[in-house]
Amino acid sequence: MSEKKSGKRPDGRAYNDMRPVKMQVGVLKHANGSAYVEFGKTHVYASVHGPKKVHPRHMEDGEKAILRCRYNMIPFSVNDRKRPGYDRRSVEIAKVISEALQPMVFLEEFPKSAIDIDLEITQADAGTRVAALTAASLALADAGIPMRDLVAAVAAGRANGEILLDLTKEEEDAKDAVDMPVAMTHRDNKVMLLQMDGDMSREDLNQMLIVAKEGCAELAKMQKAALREKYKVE
Amino acid sequence: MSEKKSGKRPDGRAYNDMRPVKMQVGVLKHANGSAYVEFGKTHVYASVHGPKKVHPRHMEDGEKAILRCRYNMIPFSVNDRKRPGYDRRSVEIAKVISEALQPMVFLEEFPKSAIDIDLEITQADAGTRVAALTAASLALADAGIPMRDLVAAVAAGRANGEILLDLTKEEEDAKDAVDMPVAMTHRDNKVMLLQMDGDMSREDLNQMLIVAKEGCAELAKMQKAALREKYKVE
Amino acid sequence: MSEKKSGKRPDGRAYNDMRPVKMQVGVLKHANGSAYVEFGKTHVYASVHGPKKVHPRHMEDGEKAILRCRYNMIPFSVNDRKRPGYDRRSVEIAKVISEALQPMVFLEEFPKSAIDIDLEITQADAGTRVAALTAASLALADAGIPMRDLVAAVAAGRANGEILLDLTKEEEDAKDAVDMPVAMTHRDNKVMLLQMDGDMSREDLNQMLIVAKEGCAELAKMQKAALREKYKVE
Amino acid sequence: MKANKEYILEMLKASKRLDGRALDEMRPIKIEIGISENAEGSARVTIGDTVVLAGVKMATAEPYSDSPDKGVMTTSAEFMPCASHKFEGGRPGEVEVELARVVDRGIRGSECLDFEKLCITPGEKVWLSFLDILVLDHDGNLIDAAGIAAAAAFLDAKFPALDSEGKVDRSVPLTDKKLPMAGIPLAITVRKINGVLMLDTTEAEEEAVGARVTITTKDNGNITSIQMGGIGGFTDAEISEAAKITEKTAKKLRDGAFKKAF
Amino acid sequence: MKANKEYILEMLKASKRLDGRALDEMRPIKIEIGISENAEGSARVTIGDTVVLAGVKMATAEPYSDSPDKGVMTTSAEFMPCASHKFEGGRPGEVEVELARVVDRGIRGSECLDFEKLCITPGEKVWLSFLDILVLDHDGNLIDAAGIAAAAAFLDAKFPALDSEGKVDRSVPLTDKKLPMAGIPLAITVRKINGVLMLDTTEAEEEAVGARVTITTKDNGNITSIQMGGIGGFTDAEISEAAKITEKTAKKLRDGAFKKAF
Amino acid sequence: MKANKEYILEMLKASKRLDGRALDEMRPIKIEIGISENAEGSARVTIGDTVVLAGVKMATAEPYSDSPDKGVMTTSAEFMPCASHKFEGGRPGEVEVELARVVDRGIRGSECLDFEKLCITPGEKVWLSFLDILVLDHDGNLIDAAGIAAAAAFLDAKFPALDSEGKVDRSVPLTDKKLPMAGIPLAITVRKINGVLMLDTTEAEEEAVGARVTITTKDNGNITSIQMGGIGGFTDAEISEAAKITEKTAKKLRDGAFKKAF
Repeated sequence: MSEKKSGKRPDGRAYNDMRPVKMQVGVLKHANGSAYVEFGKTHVYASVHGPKKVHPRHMEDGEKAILRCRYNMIPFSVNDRKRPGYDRRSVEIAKVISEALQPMVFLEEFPKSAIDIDLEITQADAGTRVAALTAASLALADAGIPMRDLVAAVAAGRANGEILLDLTKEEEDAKDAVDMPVAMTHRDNKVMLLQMDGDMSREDLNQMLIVAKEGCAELAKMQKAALREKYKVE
Repeated sequence: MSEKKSGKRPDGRAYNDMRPVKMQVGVLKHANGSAYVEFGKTHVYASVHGPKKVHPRHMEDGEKAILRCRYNMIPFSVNDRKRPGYDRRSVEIAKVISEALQPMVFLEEFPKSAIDIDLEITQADAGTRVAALTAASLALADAGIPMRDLVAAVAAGRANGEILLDLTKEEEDAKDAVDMPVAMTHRDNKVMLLQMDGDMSREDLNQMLIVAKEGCAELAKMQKAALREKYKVE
Repeated sequence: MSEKKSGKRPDGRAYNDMRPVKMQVGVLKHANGSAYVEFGKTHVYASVHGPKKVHPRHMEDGEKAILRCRYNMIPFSVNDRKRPGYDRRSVEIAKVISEALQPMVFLEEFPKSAIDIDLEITQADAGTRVAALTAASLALADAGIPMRDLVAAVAAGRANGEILLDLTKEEEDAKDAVDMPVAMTHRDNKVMLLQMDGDMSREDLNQMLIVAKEGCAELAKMQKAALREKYKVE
Repeated sequence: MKANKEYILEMLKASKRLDGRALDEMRPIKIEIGISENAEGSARVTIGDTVVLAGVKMATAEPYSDSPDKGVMTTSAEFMPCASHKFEGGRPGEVEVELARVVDRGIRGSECLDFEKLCITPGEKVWLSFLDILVLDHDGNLIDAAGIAAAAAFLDAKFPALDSEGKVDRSVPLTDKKLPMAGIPLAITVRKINGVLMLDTTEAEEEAVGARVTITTKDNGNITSIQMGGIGGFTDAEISEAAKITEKTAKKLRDGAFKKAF
Repeated sequence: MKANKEYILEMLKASKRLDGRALDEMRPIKIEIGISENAEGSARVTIGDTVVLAGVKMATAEPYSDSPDKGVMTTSAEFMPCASHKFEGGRPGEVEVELARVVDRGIRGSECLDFEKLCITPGEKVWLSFLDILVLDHDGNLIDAAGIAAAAAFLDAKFPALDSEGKVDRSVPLTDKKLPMAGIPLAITVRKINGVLMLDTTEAEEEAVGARVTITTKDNGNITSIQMGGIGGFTDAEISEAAKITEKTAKKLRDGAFKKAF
Repeated sequence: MKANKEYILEMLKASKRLDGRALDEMRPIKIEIGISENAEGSARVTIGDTVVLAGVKMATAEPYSDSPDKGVMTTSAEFMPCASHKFEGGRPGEVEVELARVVDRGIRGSECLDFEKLCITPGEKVWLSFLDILVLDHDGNLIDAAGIAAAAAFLDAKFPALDSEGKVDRSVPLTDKKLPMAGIPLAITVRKINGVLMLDTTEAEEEAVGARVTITTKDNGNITSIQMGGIGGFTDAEISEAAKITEKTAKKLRDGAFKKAF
């Protein structure tokens, strides 16, 4: 990661600093793989079940495993209680996370089966989808599912005229805020997830991609360390 | 059709005049058959998919195809936006349309399969179910599904003491309004759909059946012309 | 049943009196077994369909029949109309009734099949779940399904300081009311269902179990009589 | 079932029915009213082995903005799982929806229930009546049984009391005031099986499929609702004939089973 | 699984458990409170490999018309897909509903939560408390874990601030005022497997099926809720015995794990 | 399909497409506006054999408490069964949700629709606009078709009249006042199949799978929304390239098809 500027963000971070990150692998006993990730006050549990039989059967693919994803914010993860159940934001996020991970997994090795990823946001303070995707990647690895590569994900953005890494909810509330979640592969920085809301120039886009790339590289190191941590003792 | 009286309805039609009718066959590329029909300001797309496999399997009939129908008013087809999703009126209309069409189709030629009809009302001004059934009949023929006969459908009714053909929404708002959708087969005028709301004598019923029969006969000619139109070039 | 005290309850019953009970077996023609039971103003129809094929298939158990239960209060069974459809109280009651009955039935004789019990509360005045369970037991027997034993069920409780059998809704409204539905087997008084709401000592619990046991024994006799009644003529 | 179906069709050619009835003969009908203490009005109708319950519950509500001085009615129908191993055809939801809507339209079109008398304060508060129909045992001819039960429940119904704030007061009994139901709208169904018109079909007869037409008439004989269904068609002459039969049958019911019940 | 099941039953005949515990011995319990910054109160409870979260959120609402001076509580439970490959039996929805309702009734019956103190303006505005229970990892004995987490979350909970218009103000921290929770209602479950009563069963032990009875007691030892479930029956003597065991175990928990957490 | 897929991929190696188009060439686009009399604004957009309808309906509502002086917009998308034998992949619900949300964010982020001008009485009443997108025929590139239809429907839309009580009055025609839509936000999708970037893919081309990135730009060229999807990744250089292509293409559409329609 490039040199840090003097931190002038509300929490003292430099523009390209992540919030404190915590990663732990294998935290749940009844999943095939699991991980717990914190990006500051954003907390996520990820778990993987599978490969397993597909229910309902007609969703089965004869040539490869299907990878399904659930993204869920628990009711007290946010300030105003979130009603359990279907919500369109969650459906969309589950879809883009699932699509970001599918090329990572050797799905063709498990025809007619399903790999289910469950992402539970237990506390939310911006960046939930990128923390969830980072955790999902760890949980897949923990489940021993053969993968081409891992992905790391973080949001780049803009607030009060500055390009920033890993915005908090407070920063996202700026009038000119732009939030751009990005996921990249470990080895060759392929962008696997990219979303954006706001109003920005093409120059901003390029700047944010640079900042996001640095962030993803840093997260990739932490992911590797977290996996080593789990497997060193066993 | 019998001679027209001088038109004294709000839009200048005689009592037994249809509104301007438009029929077009084969309007959608991804359906096996399709048709677009206008009865005045009532606009309908009908499409047919099938014969095809049945999902869920347990609805399959070993001896014949099942014919399923969806009737849907799009949200901006009516004045006050219609919420998408389940509504009891649509369920009932889909059922009576489906039952009107089943005897027309040689279902026994396609055991264990489904024929799905989708009816989308894109603009509604009374007579949506009869326009939809008229269009569905065309779409089935366009799909090349073997049929015993076609049906044409139109509403007869009463407003301000007059027996009328093909009421508009304005006419349906009369205090004494009766609305009676009728479908008949082309060849022998068998009544295949009949519904009525209002308050009328048996004499009224018989009069309306006569007017409806004229209307259906006229529509039958237009249906045949629309089918010829599609197939003359190909 | 032990000797009755002088009745001082609102309806003149002694503490260990049931309300007037009515039981009739075989009341519905299209079920494999059925029963109608009244505990005072609480009225229940129970019916049994099965053993039969399981839909959806994946719920099938290769080693035994599954026993499924629906408990439903009809809309005008209560003072304020009950909306039809899913409600959590009904789901829970269906579960505990189903669990109380499963050990009674030789489920292992019908692998891969389902036995469905439908319980319709047509009028409610306290004690609906115990009346329903008593009726369900009769309906299973009427259906000719081989059973280890029958169960009878009744509520014991407390109101205004007194331990009581078979409370009415009026009694349940007492400030200190405790309601404890109990089901017991005919032969050895095994407790098969037990629930309680309120605030009571362990001594109260023991007293209520005694009262409930008497009530269940009395109901067991009536159940046997009702079954004999049905089968004496046939 | 197949054998049964063919046998039924064979007999019908000679105008005979399995249970010996004439083609236009109904099975015995029993109307019991006041069967539920917690309903404002209720009825249990038995036609042969078909059993249907209907109940009316009242609540207060805001009127619709386009009819500020009229009460509101809503109708539901549910097939109890106990009623049958299977249903008439189509998805069960469809059959329930059609049943509720046909009964609802029959009552509404007849104007027997006076919606203006269900107004409490124009533009502010009106009576909302819930009609619930429950099929307990299904041996055919559900629409007629449901329609009879619905009419009987409304004729049986009394208003609940309102408290000083104008809310429904469930702590006191119903008032003595009957719901404003003038007349008996009755839906009668004619089935055509193998070219023969018949009344009050059993489930086995309905298995033999065929088209049906249900015609609701009110006391003066006027038609207030028609619904065709099932598989098959009618000639216009048959429709006219069905209208005559249903009017006559409804009249007989008003003079018979309804007189007996009320 | 089969082999496992038979082995468990075999051992139980000699009063032995797979993990060496005594029949009435609980696994190690950990109660962590304040685990969520966005909840008014929260707890994570770990019993062996079972992990359950509970959180309390507050909102304002109109009171029910029949209790104008009382606050309202609503309880939900959800099994996260991560918790298990399968569930206790029955449809998953059923198990969640029962779990939520048993925990809810235990708290409600105990009157530990003072609903009258949750009234803001009688007849107009009261506090509405949402209790959400989330099962993250399921290694048996979910009801007890959920009940402990629920009690801990309520004990941890503080009121949010209201703004000048009386609306919940999320722009400032929670107040220092604790929710009116007096005492610790605790649901303890006794399982009977092969004629043996035991506490705190693991998922593998529960696989061996058997009946369970959950008894909620409050600080003075009174019973505030009972729920039997599972497959099998109890004698009345066994029920009495279970009541003793659960009271004793709840007391131990209050003096142990709860003292430690608060 | 398989054969087709391989053939498409083979051709693309030589930068060729089945229908002879250049990689950055769109199929013929037709925008018809005012296609529904009952909508406040509507459009039918045809791109090749893809047909999408969009309609805008207005109602009044209370504003959200955190933006009392702003109107509200809600967007739905539905795939008609007629549109296709199957869908893009994933559960159909997902695809519809994503489509609606991408179009919604593109319009919202662009601030072309002035939500402050949709306020009627601050804190009390604002305009609520429903945008409904309906896919009638699906031959690929749905997001672009939907986005174009949405923009056109908003540009076509006029306010309905309010009556003396401030309610929407449907008994009179729409007013002449246009909705406050300044500019044309356009979502353009670039697909990468086998390492090649291309525009306006057909269903057959999309069958060959690959990643897509949709970039919405507004009149000044600024980006107001990005959405990646599909299976596969982009290098950051490819993303930059896609941003250039989409800006250029959107500009062409504004000057071409939109000029023609309005």
